[in-house]
Amino acid sequence: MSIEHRDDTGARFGMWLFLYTEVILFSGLFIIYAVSLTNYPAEFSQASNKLNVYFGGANTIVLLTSSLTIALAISAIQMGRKKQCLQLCWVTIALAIVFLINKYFEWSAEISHGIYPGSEHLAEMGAGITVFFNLYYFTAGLHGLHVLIGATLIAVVAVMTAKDKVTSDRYTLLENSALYWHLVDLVWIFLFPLYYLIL
Amino acid sequence: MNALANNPTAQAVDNVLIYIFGFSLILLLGITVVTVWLVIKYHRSKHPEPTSEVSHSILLETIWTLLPTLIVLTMFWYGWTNYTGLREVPEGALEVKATARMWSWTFEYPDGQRASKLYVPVGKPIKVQLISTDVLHSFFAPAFRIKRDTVPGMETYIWFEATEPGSYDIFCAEYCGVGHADMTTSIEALNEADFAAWQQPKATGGEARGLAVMNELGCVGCHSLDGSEGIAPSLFQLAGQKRNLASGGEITINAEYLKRAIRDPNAEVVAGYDPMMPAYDENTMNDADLQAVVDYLLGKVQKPVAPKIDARALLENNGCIGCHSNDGSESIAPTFKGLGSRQVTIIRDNEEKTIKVDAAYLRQALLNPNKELVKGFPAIMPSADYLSDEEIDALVQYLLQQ
Amino acid sequence: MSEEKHAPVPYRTFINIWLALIGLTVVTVVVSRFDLGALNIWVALLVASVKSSLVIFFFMHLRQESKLFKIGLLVMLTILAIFIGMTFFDVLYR
Amino acid sequence: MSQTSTYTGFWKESPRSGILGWLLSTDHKRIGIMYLGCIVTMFLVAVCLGLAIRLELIAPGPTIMGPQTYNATFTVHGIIMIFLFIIPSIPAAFGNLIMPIQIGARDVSFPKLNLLSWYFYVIGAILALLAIFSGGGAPDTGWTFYVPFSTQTTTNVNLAAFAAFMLGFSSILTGINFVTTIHRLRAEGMGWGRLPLFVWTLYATAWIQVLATPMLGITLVLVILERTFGAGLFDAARGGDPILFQHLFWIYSHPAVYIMILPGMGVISEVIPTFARKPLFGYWAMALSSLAIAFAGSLVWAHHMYASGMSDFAVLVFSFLTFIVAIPSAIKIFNWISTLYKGSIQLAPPMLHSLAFIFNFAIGGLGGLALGAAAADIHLHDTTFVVGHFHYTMFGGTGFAFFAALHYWLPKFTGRMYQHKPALVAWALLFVGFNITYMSMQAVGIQGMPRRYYDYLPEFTTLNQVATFGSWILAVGLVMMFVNLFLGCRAGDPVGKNPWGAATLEWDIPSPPPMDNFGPKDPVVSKGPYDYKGVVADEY
Repeated sequence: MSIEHRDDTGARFGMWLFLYTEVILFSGLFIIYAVSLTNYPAEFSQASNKLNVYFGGANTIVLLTSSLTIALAISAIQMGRKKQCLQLCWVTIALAIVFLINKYFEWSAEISHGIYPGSEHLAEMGAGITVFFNLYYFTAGLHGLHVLIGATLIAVVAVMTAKDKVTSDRYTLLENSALYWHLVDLVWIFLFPLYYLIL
Repeated sequence: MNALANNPTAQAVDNVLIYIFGFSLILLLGITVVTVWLVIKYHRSKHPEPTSEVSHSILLETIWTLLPTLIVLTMFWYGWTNYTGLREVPEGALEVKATARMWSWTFEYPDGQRASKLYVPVGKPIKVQLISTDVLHSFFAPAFRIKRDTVPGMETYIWFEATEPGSYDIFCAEYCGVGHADMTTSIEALNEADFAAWQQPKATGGEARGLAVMNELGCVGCHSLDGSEGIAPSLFQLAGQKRNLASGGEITINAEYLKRAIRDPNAEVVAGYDPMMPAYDENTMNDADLQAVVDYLLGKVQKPVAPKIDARALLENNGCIGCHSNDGSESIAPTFKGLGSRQVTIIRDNEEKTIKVDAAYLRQALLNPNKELVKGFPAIMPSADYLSDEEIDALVQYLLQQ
Repeated sequence: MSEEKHAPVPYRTFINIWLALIGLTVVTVVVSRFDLGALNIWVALLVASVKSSLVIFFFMHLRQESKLFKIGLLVMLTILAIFIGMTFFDVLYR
Repeated sequence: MSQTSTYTGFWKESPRSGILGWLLSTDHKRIGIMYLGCIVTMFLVAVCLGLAIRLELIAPGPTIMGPQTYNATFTVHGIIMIFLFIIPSIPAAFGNLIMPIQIGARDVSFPKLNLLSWYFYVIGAILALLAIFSGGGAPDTGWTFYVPFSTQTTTNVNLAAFAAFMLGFSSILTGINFVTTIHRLRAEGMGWGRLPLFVWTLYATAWIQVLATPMLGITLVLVILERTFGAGLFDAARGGDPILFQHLFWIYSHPAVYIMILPGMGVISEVIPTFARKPLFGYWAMALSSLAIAFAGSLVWAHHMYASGMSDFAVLVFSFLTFIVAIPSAIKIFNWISTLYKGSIQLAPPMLHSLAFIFNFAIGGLGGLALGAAAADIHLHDTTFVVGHFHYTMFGGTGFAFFAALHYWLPKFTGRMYQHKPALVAWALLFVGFNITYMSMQAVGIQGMPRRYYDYLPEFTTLNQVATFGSWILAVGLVMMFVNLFLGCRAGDPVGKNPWGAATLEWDIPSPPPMDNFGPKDPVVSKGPYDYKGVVADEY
């Protein structure tokens, strides 16, 4: 028996544990959000109106779809359809890139309006609005970082699939990257209404 | 920790402390005695093989779960109810606003009077509203067992009542940087009459105003007035001095520099010091006060007054030298030699206390000499209250330079 | 130590879930256009919770995992609720 | 000078030889030994800083350093002791060394992740040390990083906070590894009812590491962002809330004290039955109270904040919950003591350290009651009483448990026994020195001396001097203990499999253990961890 023996369930469980830590990491920002919303309800809805629902909505659809494609990719590899699995992985990555480009344009527009952490324009709008936008930038920024990491992970696994290191018999790596990707989606599912839809 | 009998806040806390420490002591003794006894009795030398294989006992374990639960719940309840007493301010309390900044306290009274010590009348509840201008501090008066953080952007409060006159320490209990340990002042509990007298508006000349402002705002907590260097440059004889700046270059100290150094202190920091002084804006120190401080520091006010009075002659003419020597020898009274840089142990409210000799202490020692005597000397000095204010000031200045 | 192999989930199931998620997104946007006062935020959170449950149970295969995974998730959510909820013992009563 | 054999177990058997055989090893024992080396080093560094603090406080006014240096010293002392010593001490070092063997596994679930976690630890340690000497000078915020001071000071807070972030990451990876390992890799017959208590406490600890540590991560990242971008999330002037920082900080840092103490309790639960030759009293109560402590520990964070300006209602709730947490700890103490009853007690060095643990931890715990009661805490909060109290639990508790673990398990891992007489003397010095130091600190705190004070009023002088004096005894004890252990590891008498006559799995295999722990055949467990029937101690 080799010292590193195989335990797929254990590996998945470890990944779930890691996802818990990610959730708690984001929850720190959500606690600040909840507290600030309690303190500045009016300012939050005012600030939320300045965000573009179309950008946010489009990104929600993009992420949900990418979640679908990566879930399908697992089914594909389980059924031994390597080519289909690879295609689905690449689509997922493409969607991740679309998400980031979208985000880039959204942020550029906001920054050109003088809305960014530490800006004077923001400071003039008052405490509640400043907090909203600071939180928005940090939460969405941290989320964007996770999109980047997730897409990279999937790309690495896709390459390994292409090289037959991930197969219909041994696909835990793909499962775990997919789990990570779903977490990215989960965070956005909460982020979207909390920042774009508060009225 | 002065023992304050029948003080409402101190009593509330002490009762809980005694209750909990009492139980704790009994429990600790019990645990220790039983352990030591078991270790001796069942030591392997006497008891080579274990004689019991009992691995658990539901009854015992239930007992020692429930019993501590009950005990600690009484502790919780007692602690909580007495805590509410610390939070509910009695009717008719005198409200004082305390402003904490790095690293001094200012107390502001309803009539607008400000002081760096918290003067309060005995027998009247005091509500202190706590404000911070920079970071977290904490108002801690051990004698009254009260403590509350001052939080920027938030108003907190504590209340207490001094049941007997005296001077009680105030510490800053929340770490706030390099001057944290120096951020001490005191509650001065005065009799009603004394407090009323203290509340009378005092006539203040230009010099006194500058000095008073600096005392109120706690400048002297970091900047000495006598040339000794601390965490900040001394303010002793500044006029015309040259200083190297941390950013390079050299400046000559003049009114303009001093004003900049107060309004925006960290722009031009003297070499060798950290940029950590808080800025004093128009709200904390108005332009008139700023001018008074600068005038005082540059000696503009002091000079025309000082030469008029010959302090040394005053000392000789009033018989001071009879008991206080000039040369360091001590008989029935402390010597004047080295007075300005001396630490003395005095008896304050029947307690020994070591203080540094400063203007405030000397002034009191002249006007009310037997109130806070230096330890080891008899209470025989007559008051010098027949001297004019100017003469007292001159004496104090002179003595500080000895 | 048991190895649990998942049976592949049919594509059909995933696509249905995806449709439901898109539908719920539309719902949450539409609802947010009505002013329900403080209720808005709770409706938004409710919809988001339903969406995330769908993702967790189907996309993330939690449905097929053993009890251990489900208990683990429950523990995490409990702790999360404690962290967020108990902060409000201070914030709401300050 | 081993005459009997040249057997060296995992020290020499390795696919790679030399230093790379260590630095690239994924073997849990080698990683454990590397952790142990780093942790002991960091501990000694922080001890020196602690001695410097005590020396500065030997008299009022400046003695050996300026106020800024003093502030940096206690900050760095705290950061090193907490993040680099106590948190990883027992879980990362002894957890890695012992836990897999105790459950009959050959390694942890994710050996590579385990090595990665050690590297994160090392990077964190290097960054923390770098923070002292670079940038605007050593951080001076205290280990708590309280805002707004931490966002305003010009010292090197960013680097120190980032170091703590890395160390948190390291701790999380260890936690994930341990939870998975304990669930998935138990040997045949190793049911939950046969897990040694040490494993139970590590399991509870690992869950806290996983679920609480990220909160520290995000909080420290926010401090860094606040300093770099002026985010203002904790700045009242920009709509933030400084007290919220304290909530987030203590949401992690209170559970973290259970990360620190629980594994220590686990060690004590191993040592006491072994040296009383009697099953641990109330196995299930002990196991479940570990989980209860872990859970309840996440309910009480705001008891650090009674005087912070937090709402009175929160004081009520958190004070109540705090007293509830006291109960599982009390149960543990009673169960340890009952284990002694009618046992056959041998006062070997590990046992003495364990008994000292019970005494010190009892004082720490009882002091905690005074701090948990709202009214009493108002006076004691932020005084040196608190400093004394947490040293009673963290040093008197976890520290002594760590010493017990060293004396208990080092012979297993080096195959050699240290001298017992010097170990006893060192123990006595440590115990006496410890109590003198921290009891005086508690006393002066009750008198009202605030903590983190560079200078103090003359009335506090005597007790401070006594505390400083105690710290010297403590230092002598530490030197003696470490020298004795070091010499023992190098050249002590060889020991057999089971020098103490203990019944857990690690004592069934050779000392030091071979690379694959159990040889070719997987172990099958057929008895409980404290079943001493037929277990004989080897002569040494």
